[in-house]
Amino acid sequence: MIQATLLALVALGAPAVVLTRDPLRMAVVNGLYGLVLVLLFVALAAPDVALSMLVVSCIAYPLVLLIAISRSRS
Amino acid sequence: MSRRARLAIFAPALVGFAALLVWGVAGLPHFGHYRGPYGHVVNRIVIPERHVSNAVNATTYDIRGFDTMGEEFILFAAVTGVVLLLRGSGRTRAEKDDVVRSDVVRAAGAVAPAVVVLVGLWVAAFGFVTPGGGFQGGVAVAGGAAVLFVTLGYRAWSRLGNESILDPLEGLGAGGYVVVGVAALASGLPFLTNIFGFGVAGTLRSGGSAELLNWAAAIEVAAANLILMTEFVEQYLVRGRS
Amino acid sequence: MSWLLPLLVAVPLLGAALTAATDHVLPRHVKDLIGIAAAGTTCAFGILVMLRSEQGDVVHWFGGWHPHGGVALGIDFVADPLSAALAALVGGIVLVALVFSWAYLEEAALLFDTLMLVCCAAMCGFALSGDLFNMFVWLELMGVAAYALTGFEVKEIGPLQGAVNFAIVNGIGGYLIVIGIALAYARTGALNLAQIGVTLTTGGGRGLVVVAMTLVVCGFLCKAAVVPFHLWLADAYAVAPAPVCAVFAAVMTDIGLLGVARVYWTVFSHPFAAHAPAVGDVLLALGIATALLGGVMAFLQRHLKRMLAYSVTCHIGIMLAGIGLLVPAGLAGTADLLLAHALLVAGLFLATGVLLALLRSVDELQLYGKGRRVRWLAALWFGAALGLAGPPYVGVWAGHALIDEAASGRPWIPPLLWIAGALASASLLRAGVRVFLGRGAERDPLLSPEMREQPPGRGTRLAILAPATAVTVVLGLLVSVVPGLTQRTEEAAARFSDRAAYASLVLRGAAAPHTAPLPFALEPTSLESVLYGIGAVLLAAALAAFGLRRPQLGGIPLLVAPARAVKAVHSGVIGDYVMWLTVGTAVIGGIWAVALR
Amino acid sequence: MSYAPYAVAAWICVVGLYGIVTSRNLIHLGVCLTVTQSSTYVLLLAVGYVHNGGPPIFTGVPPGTRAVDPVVQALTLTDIVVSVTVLALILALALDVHRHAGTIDPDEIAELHG
Repeated sequence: MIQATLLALVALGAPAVVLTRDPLRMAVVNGLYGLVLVLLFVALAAPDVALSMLVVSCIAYPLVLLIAISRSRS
Repeated sequence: MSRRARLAIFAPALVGFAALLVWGVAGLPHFGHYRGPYGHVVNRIVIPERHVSNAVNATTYDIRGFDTMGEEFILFAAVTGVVLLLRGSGRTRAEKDDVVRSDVVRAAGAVAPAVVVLVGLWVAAFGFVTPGGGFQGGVAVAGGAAVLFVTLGYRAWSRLGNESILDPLEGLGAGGYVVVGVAALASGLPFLTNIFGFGVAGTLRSGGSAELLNWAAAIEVAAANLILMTEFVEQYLVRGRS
Repeated sequence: MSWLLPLLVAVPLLGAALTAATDHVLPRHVKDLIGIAAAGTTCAFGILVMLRSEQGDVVHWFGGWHPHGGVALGIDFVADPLSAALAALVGGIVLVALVFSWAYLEEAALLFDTLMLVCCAAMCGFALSGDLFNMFVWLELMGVAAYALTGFEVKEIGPLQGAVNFAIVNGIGGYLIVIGIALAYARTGALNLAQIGVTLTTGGGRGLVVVAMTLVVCGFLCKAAVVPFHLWLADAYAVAPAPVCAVFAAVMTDIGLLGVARVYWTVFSHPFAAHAPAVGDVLLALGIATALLGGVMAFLQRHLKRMLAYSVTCHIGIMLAGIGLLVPAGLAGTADLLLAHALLVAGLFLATGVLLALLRSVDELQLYGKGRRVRWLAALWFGAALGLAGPPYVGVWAGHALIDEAASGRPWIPPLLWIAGALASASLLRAGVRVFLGRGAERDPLLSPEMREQPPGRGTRLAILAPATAVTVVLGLLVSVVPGLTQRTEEAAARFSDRAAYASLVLRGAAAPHTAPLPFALEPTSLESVLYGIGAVLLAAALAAFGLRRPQLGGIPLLVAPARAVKAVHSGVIGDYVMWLTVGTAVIGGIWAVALR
Repeated sequence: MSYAPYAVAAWICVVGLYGIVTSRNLIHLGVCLTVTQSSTYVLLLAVGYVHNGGPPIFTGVPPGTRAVDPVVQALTLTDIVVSVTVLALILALALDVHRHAGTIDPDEIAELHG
């Protein structure tokens, strides 16, 4: 049941990221999508992958993305 | 080609592509019915043969440790590439002001990331026992350090971000992984063979020389991510000045 | 001897780590020497492994994880003569490129050696790997290093755009491969090529296997730049520095073809044995289309590196057609052609570097007549351009002749491949006549100008550039007359395509029976191939003459309109490229879905 | 439920490709690439899942406990690293493109190039 719910959220999350055309909003939506993926990985009994996804989507992606976005607007 | 024309050709192709994927996954075993044998064999042997209780890390750093060597170098090459692209773009390294000026923010910013760094080290250390390992720990350490130095100030950051420390560290992490592999070769065994014997399952040093690989990966990942973040943060700071 | 295999990867990677770690400490020439030494060692080890593997394939299990009861746990490297020869060629070409860049790139050498060595290691690893996921890892490593090397000249928009298109198309190709791997893994529970192949010999799940093959093959074809996945190639190869282009064009593109051949013969040849022609004909058709389109596009360029990039596309198509015949002779032809083409095209790219250094341009029309005094370069240019057409016993001829032999049942195939090669040669000859002889029309409105490239600094040393270029070209011209080479590639190709022997060697350690030593002699060839070779050279000369005179002949609307249309497809817009990629995957998958069901 | 995870993976892949082709911003495009790649994580992990299986970590559990496949998890880890590095490289390229061309719309960049 938890798996089904999370899968549905992931299935909705992907188009949400792709269809958000404003980069800044997209970065936020992408962060949320990453967190849903983390939860899905936990539900699929993959804590190692969940941890990786967590550090990547909470640290690496946002930092690099936000700076790139701020630069590309100047 | 106009955007409309592109979309007109793309739409049917995408439908065909989707149909292809659906046809492919329809042949898979039902969800939850993984048949093996690879994963089942690995799960069966990691404790008796390798004294390692985290089968994922045993796969990553021992059984398929060679894949991980390639993976470390992917990170290494990407960071080298980013440095090449961003450093080479003809910009001068001017003195930059610190970003955060409030002492309270600085104090809070110093404590919180320090915790993250410690957690990162812990995650890297217990990789063969609990979830975690060199990669996750390395990124966490780098992320913690990055926040730490952004809040503490750019000068502190640029001292750590100084290429003369991080570049050798990155080379050491990536090269160290290869050296462990060559060491096995030099003692007459296949590349990357576990040459230090095995520890006691469930303890900190349960991985044998795979533990060394784990730490080499942690160093490489932490250094690589710090370089990456330094380069991007500098991009941000340069803009703040201009 | 199996201990040499990991060193083919470990040596360049250690060199890369060392040059990166000491980036701010060691002076530049020391780092260059480290790079040159590492590449040279790789080349030497590759040759040793190749010689040893003639007596039987060499297997190395990483971490000592030998297979138990037919289940492979670890990752293996398998050196057969073809893959070991490719690794040696990779080392050799990288060596020449590093020597060349030592005298060519003056100041911008920051981290250049590091990335070249990483790229070298990744290509060797891919050539030797016996594990499907491990192949993907090396492919990604190669890509990541190559994207950065393409965008090397960051001061201009062209290289950046080329690198972006390169990265995105190859990235998507990588995802296709991973999806294919996931499907194959779910069905077989294995990642080792031999084990997947053995497991697929039993049981159904046809759809899944067809889709897995489609995705993996299309992923490799993205790397090999086969129609319609080829659009990124010219954008990237036209803009990277000349020595980088030499490596990309000579070996990196062809690596994708090796991937296709490897997965077909180790994994998919058995499940689709009954429908092998359907698999092969798709590859053959793609190959012929790629060869002809590449030849035509080369003819429509005036930017020399872009022209060379399309001539690479053309020859990749010929090689893919050789593989698509699905017989050992065809594969052997591809291997011989790959060797000769790699050396010749690397030499030509290095020659464009010399042109840029001496004459400050790589544009056919801008250079009109300016190369008159560089006689030695003219000789190399014309020699290499003719060698690519394949006159009897010169350059790519031996490879073409083997493919002719393999296609003997279908006489319409060889002429198409010879014509495509002649088209590519014709454009190079035309450019050579304009640049070095100053003949022909000085303008041609059909050839649109491209971005200028920043010439290297004044400090280039011709004493190194000239011999490096000359050695490469001369070796390439001599490939067809190496005694015994043809017999050895044929023997190696027969072993490469023997799935059962490969599987029992890898999974059970059963060595293949020892074969009798092969003679060192030139194989007698058919009169047909000699005539084709002469015909191709004459055709190339005639087409080159036509290209030189075309503007004076006035517009030929029947030719001009299609030429413009074909050029318009190569738009440089990444959205178009990914669209064509999707179309290609869907169409190839659709054809196989119908034919292999 | 028995095919839902696979279908979701295929869906994400298709959605990501759509995003890449229609993208008008290189940064957006880079993120769409990571979305496309996330389909491979879901597919790999789904393929190795075992009903009621625990994580493949045997600290304090009796040997022979039902566990999911650790190999696909190791593969996914590598895959995630690849996605981070490719995104970082594309963003670095996008920054340089912006510096030289003043735009990061792929269509406009191609026009500049001619």
